[in-house]
Amino acid sequence: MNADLTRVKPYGDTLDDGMVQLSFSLPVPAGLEAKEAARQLVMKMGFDDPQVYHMKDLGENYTFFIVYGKCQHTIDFTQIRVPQVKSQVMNFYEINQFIRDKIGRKLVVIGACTGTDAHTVGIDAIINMKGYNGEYGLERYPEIDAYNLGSQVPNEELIMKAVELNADVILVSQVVTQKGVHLTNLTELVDLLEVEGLRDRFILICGGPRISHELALELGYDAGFGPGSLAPDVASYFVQELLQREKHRNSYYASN
Amino acid sequence: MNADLTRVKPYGDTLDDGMVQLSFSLPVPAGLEAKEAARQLVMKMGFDDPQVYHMKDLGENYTFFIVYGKCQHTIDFTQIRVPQVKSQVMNFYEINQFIRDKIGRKLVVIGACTGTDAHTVGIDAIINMKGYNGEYGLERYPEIDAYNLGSQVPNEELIMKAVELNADVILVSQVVTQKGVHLTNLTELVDLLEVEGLRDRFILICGGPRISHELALELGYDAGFGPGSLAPDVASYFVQELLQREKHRNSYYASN
Amino acid sequence: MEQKLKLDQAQIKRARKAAEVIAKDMDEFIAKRTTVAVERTVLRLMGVDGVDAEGVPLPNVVVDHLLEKGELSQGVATRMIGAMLYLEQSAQEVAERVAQGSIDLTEIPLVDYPILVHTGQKLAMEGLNKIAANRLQRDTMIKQMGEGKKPYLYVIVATGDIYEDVVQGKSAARQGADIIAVIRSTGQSLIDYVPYGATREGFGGTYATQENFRIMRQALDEVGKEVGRYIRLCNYCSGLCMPEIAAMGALERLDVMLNDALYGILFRDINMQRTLIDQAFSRMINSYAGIIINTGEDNYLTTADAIEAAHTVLASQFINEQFAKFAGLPPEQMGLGHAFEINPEIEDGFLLEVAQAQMARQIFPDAPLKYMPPTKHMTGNIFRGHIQDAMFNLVSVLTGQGIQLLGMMTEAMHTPHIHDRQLAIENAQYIFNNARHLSEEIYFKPGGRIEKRAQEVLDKAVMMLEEVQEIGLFAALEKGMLADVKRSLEGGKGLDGVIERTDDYFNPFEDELRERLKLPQREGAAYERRSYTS
Amino acid sequence: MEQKLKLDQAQIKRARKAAEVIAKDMDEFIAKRTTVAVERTVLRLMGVDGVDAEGVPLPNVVVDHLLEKGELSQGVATRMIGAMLYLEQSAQEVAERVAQGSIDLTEIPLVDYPILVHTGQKLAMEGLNKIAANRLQRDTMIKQMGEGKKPYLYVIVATGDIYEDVVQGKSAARQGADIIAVIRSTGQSLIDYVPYGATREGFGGTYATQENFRIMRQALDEVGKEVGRYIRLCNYCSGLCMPEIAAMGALERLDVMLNDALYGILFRDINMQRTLIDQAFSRMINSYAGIIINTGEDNYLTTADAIEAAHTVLASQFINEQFAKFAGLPPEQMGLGHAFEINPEIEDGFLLEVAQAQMARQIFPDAPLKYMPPTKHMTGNIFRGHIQDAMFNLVSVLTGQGIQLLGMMTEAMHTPHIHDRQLAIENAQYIFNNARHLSEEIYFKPGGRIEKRAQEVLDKAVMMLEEVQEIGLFAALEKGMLADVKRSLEGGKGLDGVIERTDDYFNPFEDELRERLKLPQREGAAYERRSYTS
Ligand code: B12
Ligand code: B12
Ligand SMILES: Cc1ncc(COP(=O)(O)O)c(C=O)c1O
Ligand SMILES: Cc1ncc(COP(=O)(O)O)c(C=O)c1O
Repeated sequence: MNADLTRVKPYGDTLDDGMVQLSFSLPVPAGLEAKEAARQLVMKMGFDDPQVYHMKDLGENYTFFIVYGKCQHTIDFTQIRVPQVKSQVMNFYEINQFIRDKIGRKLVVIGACTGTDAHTVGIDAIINMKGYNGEYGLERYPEIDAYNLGSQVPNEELIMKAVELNADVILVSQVVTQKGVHLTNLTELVDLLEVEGLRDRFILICGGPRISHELALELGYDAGFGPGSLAPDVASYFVQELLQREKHRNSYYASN
Repeated sequence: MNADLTRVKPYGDTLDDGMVQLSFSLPVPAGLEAKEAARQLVMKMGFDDPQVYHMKDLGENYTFFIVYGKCQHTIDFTQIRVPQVKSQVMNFYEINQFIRDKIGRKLVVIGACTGTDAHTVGIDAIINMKGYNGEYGLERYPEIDAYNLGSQVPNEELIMKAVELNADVILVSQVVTQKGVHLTNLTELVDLLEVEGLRDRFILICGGPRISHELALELGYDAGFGPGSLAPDVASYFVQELLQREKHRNSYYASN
Repeated sequence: MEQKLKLDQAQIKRARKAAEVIAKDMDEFIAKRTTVAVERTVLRLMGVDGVDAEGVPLPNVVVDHLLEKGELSQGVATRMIGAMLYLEQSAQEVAERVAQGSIDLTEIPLVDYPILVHTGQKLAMEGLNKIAANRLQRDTMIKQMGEGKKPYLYVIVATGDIYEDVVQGKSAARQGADIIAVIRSTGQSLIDYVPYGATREGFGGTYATQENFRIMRQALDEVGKEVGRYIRLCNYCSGLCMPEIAAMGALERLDVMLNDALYGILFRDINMQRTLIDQAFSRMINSYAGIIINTGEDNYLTTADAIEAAHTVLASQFINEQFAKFAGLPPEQMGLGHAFEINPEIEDGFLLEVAQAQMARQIFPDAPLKYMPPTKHMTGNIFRGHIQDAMFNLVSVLTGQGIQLLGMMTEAMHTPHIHDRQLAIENAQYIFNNARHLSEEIYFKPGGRIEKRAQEVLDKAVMMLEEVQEIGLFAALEKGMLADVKRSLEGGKGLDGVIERTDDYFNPFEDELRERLKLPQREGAAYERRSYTS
Repeated sequence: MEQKLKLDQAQIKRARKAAEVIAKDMDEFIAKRTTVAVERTVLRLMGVDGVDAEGVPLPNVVVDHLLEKGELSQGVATRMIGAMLYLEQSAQEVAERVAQGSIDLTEIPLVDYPILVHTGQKLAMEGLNKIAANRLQRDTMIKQMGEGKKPYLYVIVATGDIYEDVVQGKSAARQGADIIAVIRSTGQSLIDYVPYGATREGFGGTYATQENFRIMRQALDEVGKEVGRYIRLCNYCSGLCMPEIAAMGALERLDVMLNDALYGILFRDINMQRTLIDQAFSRMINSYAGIIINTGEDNYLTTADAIEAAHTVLASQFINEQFAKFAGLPPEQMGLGHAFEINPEIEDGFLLEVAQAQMARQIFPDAPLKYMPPTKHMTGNIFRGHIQDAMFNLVSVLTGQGIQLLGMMTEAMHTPHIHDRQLAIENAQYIFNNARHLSEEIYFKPGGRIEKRAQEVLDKAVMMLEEVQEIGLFAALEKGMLADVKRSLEGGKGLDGVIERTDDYFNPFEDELRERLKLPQREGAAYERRSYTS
């Protein structure tokens, strides 16, 4: 029963049966033709033997379907590489010790939920004293000065504050993603920073339920954190990254 | 908000957004790579922006996923044609009248759930007195002699009985479909009839939750009936078909 | 109403008393002030609508015009009526001229007080009669068409595009929804004007505009006729434009309106003075329009823990109830909120949910409680989510809630897809029907876990309310006693829109509303003076 | 046990009394007969296993050999032991020689009666000691590893391929399943032999073979150790090989076995004499092995309506209970079946389900009731199906059922996919935990819909049982009183395998089992005679 990892297929109850469940609506009136349309659509996706098990008239010429089919595509699992934040995760004590030992000054971190987004629970989980899931937030770290600007903060205001406080790290949270509004907001922040020549002054980190490290890199951030992230994950990353940058800067100055 | 019916796409909350929900398992251990594999697989199916919302370790190196994505395929709904049983559906009284008027003798119908399949509720719904969903079964029709052989009837036995009773119509039910066993059973019956040169003696009809008229035709049946079928649907078809055949036969004899 | 849980009636009285004192203190504060939003509402009720060349709504243009000149504290009606009489033009025409910059209201001579009041009264009557007509029409339609059984099935549409919303709303109505709520775009509650016209772009929701209200109202009337059930329309008036949106809703025959006394302060950082003044006027409008308000206690539980913070929900229900009374709102229009937000992993969590819901039912027997679904503990696992929603529906039918805001299995992902809603409705219909009379068949064990829990939540709410009573609501908000959020009296958005009334402040709509709602007139109000003078 | 519903105790007694008479009549009939399956079981318990050159199982070869010669009515043990002593070979070796055709058992001289009995007794002790050892091992393992809370989570695997089943079974155990049942391929119950070896092809299930039992047992022991919970294994012994499969299960330490007194007759058209004889012997084995039996009352409701036919389920539970008693099975091993099969569209259907489940709980207080999920009213709508299953789970925890056969949302489509099972387990875990003590918190209204319904079902069951008692079970089956299915005494499959015992019939395993189970010996049985003679 061992799968060939170079040709992985979905599994229902028999290796390589390809079984997948789908559900979707089509903007067509319910009926035999609608059912057939659903079937043909699923075939186009690369499924064999699609079975339309449920059809429900939603009115207004829309129809909902539940379909099962056998997916014929395969994935070479051995070739999959996922970009991951490259840093060793430390705990609360280790992080503070690291800052004391290797950086030698308090770090300034500023965070906000930007744009019109008012979902603060995520950014609060990372920054506020109380933290999340039993892990303290950054406010609790003696070697970190953390500022949480809260919700619905315009990008301009965030940058102003970051400059004013001479922040080392900027944390941005985006939760609402309808019509890609998070992408727009996050991109705008990077653009503004670049226009003002400030991009390199900060470690720029974003997070939210629909953020991955990979996406963050694409958008021009230094790192991204998704669901379930905790303060130590984030802090471990930025203290190590900061050390790296300071070393680099020093050697640059030394060599010039 | 009117969809272009030549290019129909799934619909979530915005025309042509393509939104589809999928769930499936992969034979790989849970983790970031598994999630990425699920994402890539859904991309191969022709989806944009797949989001893996749920991953659950099933143990034994299997992982379950719930994914949403935006399907990029379209269907030309205007071109869809579904083969349908071509007959006018009559009611109990009309059917009996039809037999009396146009055929002039009682019809003999024999039915069974074949092979090792023991699901009789479907065939009972069509044949037994009591019927289904408020519609009497064929046993109740004064102009029809209906015989229900019950469950787990070997194909050979069904043919024997049909010949013995000089049946006009054979009804076969198949409910269990695991590993395509219904296809095997149904095909075997047609083959046996053909080998014995009996295929043309009967109107051959199959039915079951996973049977469509289209599939039935493919398998060499005269008609197929799926979920929700009632006795009048089936009887309307076979009385009209029988008349057709008798006319044809008569004109054939007449012209020879 | 059967008392299925033995609750200490004396405690209930204490809580209600404390909440009454809290609201009364505030009502005195409110009586002396107005806001830009209240004044814009006056203009809207006079018929002012539309935008200027830059797209600024005319009510804003006029109110800002007076605000700049420091002439708003008498009430916009004073200057507006003066101009209308002087120019012999309608309020709309006057507003348009202000927008064009062709007149300055402060330069037009004021009219005599009796004439001002008389004209104001006439305008108020006209405006309110329109609302009364809508109310009558609703009643007639319900009588003719019928309506759904309680709990009403309430679903949201939130595509961002009003025309897409229409499709989704009609589809939901056909499937069995009784109330369609159009969620607003993120951020709308913080803008100090109401956008204009039909809108097709929003994030997480669709802008609340009068035209959007009209479009959706018409669509739901259409589908309602087809399905033979009056379909209620809901929107949100919380935010910086609370009374304006209430007025727009009343004019377009909305049926339900989100309208909480504290929500804006706690969850949108709107200045507390501003929100409290605005809510009073908006609730009078809703009251008169026969609109059911929904309060937002569910929001406490999106940040706080549902078990620990259960009493804050109850305390807030008591406060909202009293604020509603001061605005003339009868219990039948008080959709007090609460929510099914206990972590599904908690052993016996279901029992605690039953306790909370049954307790609320008994304490507010005549209110059509608005019950909110699980949201916080919904995850990407839609299958588990769907059964969490089923348990929520079961608690509702077991405890007789009034308005069931249907949970969607995709809560953790997106605003509902068209079939998410259908599945949610099907879920509720199945549970409500299959367990229809369960509540009549079941007793709770006296002194058992459920009863004890309800009593405990009540006791804590009493303690909290008495503390708030002692220090006053403003101080309580400053201390962060509600929702763990600290707000300052002078902080938050919209304080610059709060204006102290002068002695000759005139708001004919307020006076007429208080008259019609049988509320006492404000001290020094024109109607009150008139009653002395005439 | 709290009596939450007031049920008429006199009616319960009447029902039980009638069922006892029904079963007693049958037991007398059974005492005088044996079947090919019983005799093959004797051989298996003596250690005969394997197949001949054509793949026919050796127990069949030997029994058919004697049957052909008309020499089976003394019991296969008589001839077998004769040959073993004469040839000085094991039962297996003798069987192999029969298969090769190198001996004819009827030609080997019989041994003296005392020696026959003595040897038989020795063989029976050896065979049964193995079973006892398995039982001990189970008890030890449970003590060491622990086990799940009740209701046990019972799931099926049914891929057709035993190796695939192993994957699915282990995965389910990790997710929280307590019992794994391997469903058989369609049609197996109608074949008059047990297939041999590991099998990888089946339809709608996997063949029950001793090797398959062993493979799965080992897999579940492995995973059980890892998850720290003893995982029970279940299979099906209904059908033409009922006692044989029971014996195989006892030898491979299965823990649960489907074993109904009437199922084969009603739902598989097996001859009634055959099934009733077979069930008696198989239940003695299950009883001694400490195996919980599951009865199949749920099947009534897959064809009949769950509301109208509710009393037939109860009546059948009473009959199954009495047949179990006659086989020495204690209540703790009686997994009496019933099912949640009411149409979900019925108003207050949930109340009727509660009534049925609570009634069963009170009438059979010590039996680990096996509660079957909705199947008939499951459709292609997996989302609705998932919440039907949740309501089913809720009824179970509310009424304290013992074994919860988990419903799968894909019931209307396919035997479970690996994640269907995970979602089903998650469903049950959520509901059981979240409403763990609901039952302690809730009373049913005296004289209310629930109580009335339970009483009504009970009354109807009493009427039915007394009618069956009057005419006898055979006649009742002939009249179609159960499940609306008419069966004739001489019809159905397997009658030719029923043999009347001669006076000197000898079945050492039956005698030894009756001894150990403290059942009275059959009249004229070797053990009985011995007690007279020695
Ligand atoms: C709570 C909540 C609210 C509360 C917010 C209260 C508050 N103070 O935050 C209230 C009730 C006010 C609210 C309002 C609205 N909400 Co809301 N809300 C939710 C809900 C239920 C939970 C979100 C949450 O708190 N998650 C818990 C936190 C801890 O998780 P998280 O945010 O993912 O954070 C973690 C990681 O992502 C990461 N992280 C997050 N940010 C960052 C930042 C950095 C730098 C780092 C390193 C890490 C990090 O670390 C965190 C801890 O592990 C979700 C539904 C759901 N179940 O998810 C909807 C949801 C997010 N809301 C939604 C919407 C649309 C709204 C509204 C617009 C309308 C509505 N439907 O109610 C309004 C308006 C809000 C606005 N203007 O933005 C949608 C968004 C749809 C979409 N995908 O676009 C959702 C998904 C609900 C839905 N299905 O409609 N909401
Ligand atoms: C009832 C039932 C049983 C009963 C059957 C009782 C009986 N006398 O029929 C019992 C309990 C005995 C049973 C046993 C088994 N069942 Co079963 N059973 C079902 C169940 C719950 C309902 C089927 C049913 O009665 N449907 C109602 C009838 C009216 O619908 P229908 O058959 O589709 O018939 C309609 C049409 O299709 C059409 N039609 C049907 N036949 C014909 C023929 C003609 C000629 C025409 C014109 C029309 C027609 O008209 C009918 C009326 O509209 C389904 C699950 C489900 N919810 O669907 C599983 C199901 C069919 N069973 C299944 C299985 C595997 C089994 C078992 C093998 C093991 C098990 N899981 O229990 C055993 C062995 C049975 C065997 N040897 O075949 C699977 C099949 C999987 C697959 N796709 O292969 C299902 C889907 C359950 C599952 N998920 O595992 N089962
Ligand atoms: C009382 C109340 N008003 C308004 C809203 C809507 O929020 P927004 O201000 O973002 O439109 C909510 C949301 O839950 C609410 O509970
Ligand atoms: C008691 C009992 N035995 C056996 C079975 C299995 O059926 P089969 O005989 O097809 O293996 C069932 C199925 O539900 C049952 O209830």
